Amino acid sequence: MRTAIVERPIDACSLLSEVASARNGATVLFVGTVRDINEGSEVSGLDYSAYGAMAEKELASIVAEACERWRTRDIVVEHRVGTLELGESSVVIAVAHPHRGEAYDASRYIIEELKQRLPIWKREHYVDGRAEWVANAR
Amino acid sequence: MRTAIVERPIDACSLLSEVASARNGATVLFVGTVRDINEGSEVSGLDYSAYGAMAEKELASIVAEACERWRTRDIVVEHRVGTLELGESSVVIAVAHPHRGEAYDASRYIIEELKQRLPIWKREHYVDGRAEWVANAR
Amino acid sequence: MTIRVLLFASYADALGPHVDVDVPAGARVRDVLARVRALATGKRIPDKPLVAVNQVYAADDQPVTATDEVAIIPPVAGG
Amino acid sequence: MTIRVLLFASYADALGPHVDVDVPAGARVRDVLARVRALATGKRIPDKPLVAVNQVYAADDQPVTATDEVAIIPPVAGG
Repeated sequence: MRTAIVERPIDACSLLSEVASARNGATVLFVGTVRDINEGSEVSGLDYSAYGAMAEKELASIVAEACERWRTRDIVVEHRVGTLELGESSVVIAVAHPHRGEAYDASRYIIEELKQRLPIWKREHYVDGRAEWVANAR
Repeated sequence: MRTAIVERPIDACSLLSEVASARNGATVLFVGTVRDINEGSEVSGLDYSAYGAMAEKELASIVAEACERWRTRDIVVEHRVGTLELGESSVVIAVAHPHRGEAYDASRYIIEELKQRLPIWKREHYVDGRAEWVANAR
Repeated sequence: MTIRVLLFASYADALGPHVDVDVPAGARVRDVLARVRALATGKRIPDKPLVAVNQVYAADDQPVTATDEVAIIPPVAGG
Repeated sequence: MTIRVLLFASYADALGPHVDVDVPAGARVRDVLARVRALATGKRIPDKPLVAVNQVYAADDQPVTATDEVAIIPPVAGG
């Protein structure tokens, strides 16, 4: 497993190669992307900020939980912080596993936990000039 | 949407780009890979053969069902046939959607249906020299 | 009428890639299957296999005509 | 003892990136929170926010010491 909070674009394909192995019959890659519309407002871009040291620890904990529960080491996750444009990736989760059910479940577990637990905040900038701190649904 | 039965390696990254869009907040990519072990036997490689014309139609139907049910057009699926080596990809499913729950569900629907419905057959070659037609669990 | 029946995978190993069988006009999928299973190597085909007519899965009471493409589908293994 | 409390996002907009508060020896997370909320701009912090001590989420009765890194965590938005 490997996890990182990064301040540069995430290369999803490189994460995909990183978990690939003939041991694993299934790889599930999740890519979270900056959308042009959020709850009806036209988004022009956004900034992610983090409590960096804690975000690194918490992300590593979440992925360690998934590795233990689904008995694999082939999980790599990167979450980006800083200023992102529309269509750029904020998070990429790569999970490889001998069996597909486990790969999907581990991937889903990680994105749901990460959205509840990572100390990362998002300020959305709108086309109309407003900007707002936006929180995930609980 | 786009679907294809192909006789060449599948480029998962290119499918990922093909569904990308700032409309979509989530992309789920599934990659099915030739494993080194199947039910305890050491696999050295395999051949997929297909009832080509029907496989094309059935794959298109499955993906059209998913597009309608989850209201997206951003799904691309390729299934490879011919001789594959260990670690090569037999199927890649790329689904992009405004919301992640739908992206995961559509991806899972497609792989499960495809495993039950596509007229494609697999002959596994084992390290000990045997070869066998292998069917998916029903 | 003569119906050409396409075969694949283990079924093709046993019977070849296709067989031709004669059935009366008005025959249904199950009648075609009965003729295939009556061939010397036909016992390799199970009693109720999946069948496709014109590249679409078909029920065993579906009527067939001489121009239909009939195929017997072994247990599938895609994915 | 003086505890430095880290703040982020909307809380940092209101109070700055950190504030220092004085609490008696043996104070717990909830005592630190009460002092922060007693500051002029402290009402921006909700009654029971998430708190981390040394970069791990902490219950409001967890004791704190002068060397602990305490942070108030606004509603998160990763993913």
